[in-house]
Amino acid sequence: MNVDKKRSLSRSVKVQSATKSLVLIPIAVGINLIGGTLCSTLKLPLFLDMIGTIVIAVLSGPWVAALCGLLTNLFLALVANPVYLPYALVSVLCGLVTGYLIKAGLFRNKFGVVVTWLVVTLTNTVSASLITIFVYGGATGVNSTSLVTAALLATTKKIMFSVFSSSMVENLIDKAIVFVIAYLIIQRIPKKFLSQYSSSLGDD
Amino acid sequence: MRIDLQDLHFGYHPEHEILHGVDLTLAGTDPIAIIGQNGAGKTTLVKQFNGILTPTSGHVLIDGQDVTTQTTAKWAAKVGYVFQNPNDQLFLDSVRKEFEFGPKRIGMAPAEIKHRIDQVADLVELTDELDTHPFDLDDTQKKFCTIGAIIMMNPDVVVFDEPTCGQDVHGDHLLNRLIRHLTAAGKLCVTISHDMTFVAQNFKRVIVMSQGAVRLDGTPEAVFSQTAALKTCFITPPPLTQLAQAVGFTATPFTTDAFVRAFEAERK
Amino acid sequence: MGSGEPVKSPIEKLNPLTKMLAIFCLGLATLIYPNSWLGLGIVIVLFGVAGIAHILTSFAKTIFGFGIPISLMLFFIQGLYSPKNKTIIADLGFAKLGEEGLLYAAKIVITLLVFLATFYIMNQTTYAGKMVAALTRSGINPQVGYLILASLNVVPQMHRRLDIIKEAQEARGVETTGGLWARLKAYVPLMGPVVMSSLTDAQERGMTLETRGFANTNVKRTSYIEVTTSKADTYLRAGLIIFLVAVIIISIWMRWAQ
Amino acid sequence: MDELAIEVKDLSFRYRQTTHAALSHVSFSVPKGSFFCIIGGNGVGKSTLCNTFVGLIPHYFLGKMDGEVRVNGQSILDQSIADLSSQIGLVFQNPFNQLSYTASTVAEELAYGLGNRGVAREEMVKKVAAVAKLMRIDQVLDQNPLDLSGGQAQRVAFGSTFILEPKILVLDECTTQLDPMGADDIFAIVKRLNHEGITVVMVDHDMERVAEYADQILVLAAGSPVLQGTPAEVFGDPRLAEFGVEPPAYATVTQALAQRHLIKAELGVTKEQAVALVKEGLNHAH
Repeated sequence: MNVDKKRSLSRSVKVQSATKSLVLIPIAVGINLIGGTLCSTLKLPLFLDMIGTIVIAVLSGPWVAALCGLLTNLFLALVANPVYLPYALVSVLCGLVTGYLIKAGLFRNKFGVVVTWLVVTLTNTVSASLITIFVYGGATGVNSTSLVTAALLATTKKIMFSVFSSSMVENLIDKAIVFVIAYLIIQRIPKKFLSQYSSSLGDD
Repeated sequence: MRIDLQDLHFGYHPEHEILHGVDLTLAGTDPIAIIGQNGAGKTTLVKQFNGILTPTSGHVLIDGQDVTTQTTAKWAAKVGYVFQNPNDQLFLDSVRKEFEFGPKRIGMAPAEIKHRIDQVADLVELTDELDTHPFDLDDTQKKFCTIGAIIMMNPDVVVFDEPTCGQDVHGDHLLNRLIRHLTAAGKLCVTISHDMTFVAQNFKRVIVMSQGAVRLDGTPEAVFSQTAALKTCFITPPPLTQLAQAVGFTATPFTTDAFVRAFEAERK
Repeated sequence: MGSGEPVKSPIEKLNPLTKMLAIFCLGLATLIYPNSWLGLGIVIVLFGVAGIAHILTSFAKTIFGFGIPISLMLFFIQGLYSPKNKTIIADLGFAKLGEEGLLYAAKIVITLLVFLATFYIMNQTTYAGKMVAALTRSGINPQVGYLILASLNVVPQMHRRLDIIKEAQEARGVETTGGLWARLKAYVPLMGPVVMSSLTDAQERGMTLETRGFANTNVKRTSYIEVTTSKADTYLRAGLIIFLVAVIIISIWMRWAQ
Repeated sequence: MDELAIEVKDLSFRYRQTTHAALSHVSFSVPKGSFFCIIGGNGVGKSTLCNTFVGLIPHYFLGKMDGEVRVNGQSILDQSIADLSSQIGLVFQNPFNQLSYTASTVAEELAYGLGNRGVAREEMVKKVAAVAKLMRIDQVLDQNPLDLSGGQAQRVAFGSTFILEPKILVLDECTTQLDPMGADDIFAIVKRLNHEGITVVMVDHDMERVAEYADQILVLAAGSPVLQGTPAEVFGDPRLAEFGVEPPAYATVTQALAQRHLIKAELGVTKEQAVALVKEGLNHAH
């Protein structure tokens, strides 16, 4: 009887903590979007819209981070512009890559953060460029990157190269700042909170 | 230190005004309490004191200087503001870092910061928690961490937005001690509170707000004796005052001792 | 998505799933059809639909606001630099304008416009809660429904929170205006409390969900929002599917005929 | 003997990765239909205790729990939080954290818990109307709950808990963020529900209110019960100050007057009692 009770308890904890993790996802989506809004409030020429994904990757792992990326783009598509929808794939990939690198322990030191930054930048650049080229024919017209692309194109006359390099430059800077900020914030998440999650930063 | 509000009007939208012409002078060191129902405009009013909000018409002068002449961040050195919810202000991973943060922003000398940390930590009883994460503190301590972080900047005026909210007895005592200390050091404390006992016992001047205007302004005795006016502002006096009023005392006592004295006077 | 405003137009009355089907069928039809004319026709019809839904002005603004810059951009990129270009229509000196590239760009633009237009109409005429209620009824996991709605609702709330935090940090000497470096330095003090307090609030919100039976597993969820499938929905759905099938057949025939 | 709404036997709890116990060896019981208050300083485990009643501990928060908690005779270990929600409801401090964030109108918010139970829509509509009337929020049913004032949002939180028809209400500092008048309004409703047979367990810092409403008071200090009794017993206890609790002003003043033999040697913990004692004292010299 007692053993039975214990088993049912441990099972219920598992089910319930699913809710505990689930409620974090909209928050992470919100952090992604607020991060971007704050940039425009502070008039910073950046996006910084991946902080939530990184935070939740630390707390709940790669697949939840991927889901967070997907929802972020879904939200952008709903309230801002449907153009963002195909780029959900980029967010999902970045969530997965970040999540697995963190899971591999790369976020524990600064060197690891640098590696994560470079890998995510590359993932983002390649996947976003492919979407820009194959879905949109080279530019979406919704941000300044399109102008950079056009300028590059006028000089180099190569579509693929122009889209790639404009995306790469933008990403390298943006993701560097995103990872520094996310790292700083994650360092400051209280233990009291973390202890309620089976995260990669804390163990029993 | 002196803050003058001259015919201050404010609204987030022009068609919906929140403050309807407030004239007020805050000066000296006698601690001031601002009371009123939720939505009366208390927080909106005190947010004018350091330019977080700026009047749609009228003026706010701090020591004669118009508040709009510099940023809130600059005023922080003169007017400290403790927000109601500690979670809005705290984000560093230790109490010590929170204490250092503000002073560094306003360019306080490192030696002075060091010196003040010990002093302020003692004042808010967080000496043993300086290396603790603020989010691991209990609610009372967390509130005092926010208060400490503001006092660290050594402002001449400290505005507290509902410091008594959710506070236990110990917290109330600590707050009482803190206000006395600041007053003795020549600082002006301005506090919004719903706790009438706390207000009556700790403040020399009470300002009652209702519907975006100042309705009553005076000593606690003068304010809490005006039962009819208080009722229209949806304020109930402290329990002992209510008791005295219910049994028909002429005096307006706030403390047990005062009540006993009033009782003896009434019996004669 | 629209907030809880009273039902005004026949478009708003439609079942959200019908509108989702419309996005899918019309978008796919445009994509499959060999040239841009069908898409153009659909966009023109959608202007009419937007009129019925009383959103014509904002609809037109969105369509032109998006359509014009992307057209210019793509005509420039594809028209001048597409490797497909064989038939040269004009020589601008620095580059040559090719017909194939232009047609390709037009196809992309028109396909995007059909998706954008249908999506926009659905978005403006569908209450998010109703869409999730409809999806839940048709069997999606209630957790997915929660994620969609909570993400939509949490963001405005976090915006408000951010405004308060901005004030709170200014009161501790954080400058939010000034040089680029000063503004960048303000980022962490503003973002830090948003993240931290949102996470701890979320944990409390989880408590609320639990005590309201969110984790109930063996029950079919119901909703306060009424979702009906009217006759109009049924006819429209059938019509959309027939249209898509017809377009597929015609497209295959047209390519085969070439 | 009375039937028990809540029974706590030798309960201890320690949150995951913390060094000290949040609760240690707590035992007490709450009779059905009573108004039970739990008081003590901040951080003594009052909220933790409230969370066990509704099953959030151990089903939601991770940690190590020993001992037993029974709600209406059944152990919380044998029931899910959702099961428990039909017997016991929790309202806590921050009203906005008690919104589901899935609703765009107050009506939907109130109905949320019913939807999770699969209640038919017609019945939902009826219940929402009834609860809205009870909480006096029928004017705001079509508003977005996130746009409400704190006071109204807390009424919505109450309503969404109460619509699940629990027989026990747990109120964990549920009016801290409201002004005194707003809090009075809510407590008037709570008192009425208590009269109608609902058991109320309340945590609050306002001792005047506790004295006025409580049948029984439990004082917690550092995670353990240190005192239990009627308001007169608890607030008359000289050790109270040690436990970080101050008696209501009425109790202190009647005690002081009695010590000086100005009034009858009786403790008046509520305003009503104090008024009677003082009036009597004024008329008769002691």
